[in-house]
Amino acid sequence: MIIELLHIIIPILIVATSLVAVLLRDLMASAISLAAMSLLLSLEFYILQAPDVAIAEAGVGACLTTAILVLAIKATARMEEES
Amino acid sequence: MIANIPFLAVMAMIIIGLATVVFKRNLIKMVIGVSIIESGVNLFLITLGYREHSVAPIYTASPGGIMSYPVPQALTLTSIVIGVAVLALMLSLVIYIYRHYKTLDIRKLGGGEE
Amino acid sequence: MNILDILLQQSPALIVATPLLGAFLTPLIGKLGYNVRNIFIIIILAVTAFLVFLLASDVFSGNIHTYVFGGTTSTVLSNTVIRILFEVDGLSIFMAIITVILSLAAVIYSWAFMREETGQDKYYTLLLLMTTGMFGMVLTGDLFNFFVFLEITSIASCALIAFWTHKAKAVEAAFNYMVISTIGALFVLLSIAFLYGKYDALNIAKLASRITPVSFSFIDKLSLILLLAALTMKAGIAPMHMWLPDAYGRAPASISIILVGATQASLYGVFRICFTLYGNVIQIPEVSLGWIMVILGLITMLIGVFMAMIQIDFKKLIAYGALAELGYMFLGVGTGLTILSNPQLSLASNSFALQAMKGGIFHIINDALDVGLLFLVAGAVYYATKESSLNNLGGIARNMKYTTVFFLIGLLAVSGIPPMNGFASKLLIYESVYQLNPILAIIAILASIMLLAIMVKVFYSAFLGPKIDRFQDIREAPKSMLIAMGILASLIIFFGLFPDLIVNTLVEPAVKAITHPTSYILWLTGGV
Amino acid sequence: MEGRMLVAAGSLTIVSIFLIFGALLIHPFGVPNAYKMDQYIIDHTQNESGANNGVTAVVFDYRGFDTLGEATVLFTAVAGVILVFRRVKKE
Amino acid sequence: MMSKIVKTIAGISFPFITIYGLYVIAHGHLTPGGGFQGGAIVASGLILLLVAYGTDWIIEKIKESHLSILESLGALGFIGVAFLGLIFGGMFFTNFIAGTSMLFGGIPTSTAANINTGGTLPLMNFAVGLKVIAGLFAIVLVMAYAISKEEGE
Repeated sequence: MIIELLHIIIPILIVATSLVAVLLRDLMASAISLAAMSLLLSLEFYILQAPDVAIAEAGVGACLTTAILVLAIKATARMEEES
Repeated sequence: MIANIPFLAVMAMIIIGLATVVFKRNLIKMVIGVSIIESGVNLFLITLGYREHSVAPIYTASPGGIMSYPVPQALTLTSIVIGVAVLALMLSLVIYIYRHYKTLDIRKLGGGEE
Repeated sequence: MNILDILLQQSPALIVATPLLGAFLTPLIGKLGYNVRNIFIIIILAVTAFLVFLLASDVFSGNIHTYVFGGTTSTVLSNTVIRILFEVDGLSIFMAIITVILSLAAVIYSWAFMREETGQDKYYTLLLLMTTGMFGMVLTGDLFNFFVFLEITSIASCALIAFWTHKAKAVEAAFNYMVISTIGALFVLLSIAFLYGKYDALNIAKLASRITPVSFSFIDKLSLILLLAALTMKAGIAPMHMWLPDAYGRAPASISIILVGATQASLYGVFRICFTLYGNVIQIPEVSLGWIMVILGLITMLIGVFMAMIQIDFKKLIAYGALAELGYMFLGVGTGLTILSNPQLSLASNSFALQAMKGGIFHIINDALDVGLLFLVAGAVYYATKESSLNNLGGIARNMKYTTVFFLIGLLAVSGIPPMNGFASKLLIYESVYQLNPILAIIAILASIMLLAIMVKVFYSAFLGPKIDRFQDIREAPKSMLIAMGILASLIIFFGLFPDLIVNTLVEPAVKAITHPTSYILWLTGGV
Repeated sequence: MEGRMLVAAGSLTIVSIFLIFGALLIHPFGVPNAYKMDQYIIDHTQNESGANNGVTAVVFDYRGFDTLGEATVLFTAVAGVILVFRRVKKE
Repeated sequence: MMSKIVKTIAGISFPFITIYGLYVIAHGHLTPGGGFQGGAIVASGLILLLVAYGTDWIIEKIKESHLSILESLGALGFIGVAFLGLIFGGMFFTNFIAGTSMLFGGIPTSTAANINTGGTLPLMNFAVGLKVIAGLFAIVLVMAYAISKEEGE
């Protein structure tokens, strides 16, 4: 029962964090939000019985992707221009 | 049982990512959108291989019982690494575009010297 | 069993593995010096070419060559396919031959063209990787494997388009191409996931045998739309063609020519999916996309021709010409598909369907040669004059005699004037399209004539005309570039003089491969 | 510009509707169709590849060629990034 | 450049991260993990060092060209094992060690962990692990170095 509840809650959280990552104006904040999404995704992979993929997603998605994104934001502009 | 909510979440992620790529004008936001689509597709593959009340397909100290399917997991591993490769190259191009035009706004590109 | 038999048996794996090994070795060999590395790369590609022609000799005798990776046990069961396998038929080997010709020409051309540049080790590594990706795409029999090689090709080509990073436009074109191709590849992956979820297979032949009119449902339709949208996007067909002229025009000339091959590999994907993966259900109305292909082809052709008229950049003009040529291929194959998928027409006009297919497929190799030659000429002109705008060029024919002759050959070939190869394939397309609808054929002929006019204008303004002082003492392009152009030009003339020979040996098996999907699907009973 | 945005929004809506229908019409969550390929691998992994981890067996044995491709993608990306960030001689 | 606390903690935790990553690589055929996952973990540890100690300190220790060569070697090892499969097993990527008396040749039958199993899988895991460590770290290092140079100018 608890697992089924998790199968409902975590996907909704993932969608919510990805939406936050898209909507925030501050790019650094959206990079962090993307990292949070990756972490939740890795949790979801774990409860979907895919520990291999969970490790890979945690290592690659939450750490490396964020590092590269932060580097790129440091080298460019931090705030998104007003439209 | 729980009415395909994970599948719908996957599609929501893909749609959010696509909308970002189409409507957002910031280059790094576009890259983030691509990354979200990528995550959505990965989640879709894993969700396809999940069986109710299964255990991971690893025999070491496994309690027995049905196992979730290994092929989608292997495909997802491949896809994750491809995703980070694409992201790295895209962001290096973004950095170069910024050096040339001093802006990340896609509407302001296209001017400048040949 | 002699060595040739073993090589033939292993050739599908070796064709992909040899350039890959070369790519992995290039950073190490590069330490030994400029000439050593370039000779090494040419040797690698020559070995690959030998293997391709070895495999071709087997496939053209009527076999479908399959290769199972890691297959000692459980390679093929009666109801499922476990391992990855390569399945090489006429169309695959046809595309592989194009790839090998283009990459050899590009590498020979680069010898002099890239001499002054930095980062050459990485350049050659990526060039070999791109070739590997194209070989993998055309030879593989596994859908996910196709996706992986698609990604290799697109990542390598993006990095190479941005080779001249000091040019803002080049980086921008590379980024646009990257976004388009990544989203396209993700759509391909999504539809692979849908097909896997429904049919429990990743092998193209196995999937094709399970997609039947009985099982056809919304999921199949969705996958088909996603796959075709993604691959036509990557091939640069009409609604999503915007990236193509930029990418072709901004890349170094030796990369533009391989990009032509990469686009055609995507086009191969479109054909493989329409004719083989959905081969059993080709007559269901949702699948018979022939008319859509015809219309998209026409639009692509017209956009290419009209946009080429207003270009002032030499390479961008040729890029739009290449777009127009893509339209011809789509037109030819689309006509064939329209006729084949219509049960009423099928028997009566089957010969026209075959003729249209032949024209479309033959045009693939002709386009690769013609447009490739023109890109190389444009690169040579840029190399000699450091000038790419047509407004500033003029009177260079006196100093660059060979280049001028090569441009003339390419000009005649691309606009379909006899006795060049473009004429042979375009004639086949015109004749068969005329049977479908005369207006279409007239539009196609007019587009060709306009292309001729544009190219002749370029010839006059850039090559002939009064001598400009700036170009008083420019020199002819270096030998290696002339050799590369010479190879393509002689192939163009050869194909133009003996079109029947080429159609019978090269094109006929490819057409047979896509019009008889059952032989591809039923490899199980045909023996492995 | 407005017209282009309208076209983009329209096509995005169509794609969204298609994708959502796809998610609803595929098999129910957690109850996949009979998967012969995966069942075969689960049954035979230990004997054929000698590995206790089914995913690693698929990654390196059954679909090893994909993994070679994946390693190549990473190699390509590294080469690409180094190529992009190299020193360029300006003319 | 970070404060002394960050440097110290990064210095202490780096060996643990590396050992965990190497463990994940070595036990790829037994427990969750493998070359990619372990490689990503070790690369993360290296990035931690890069963040804590600054790019200039790292670039003195490791050059990007060295990483490039290491990556090539990893890739060559991987494709080399595949070629050995062709020579000894008849087909590209054949698992020619599984079921023989060579190292890693054992066949597991129970759910107990036995490191001496897996055939070519552990070898490929090592090769891919080397490749992924070098490759992922090279990407970040090159980007960080290029950016710091740009700021310095």
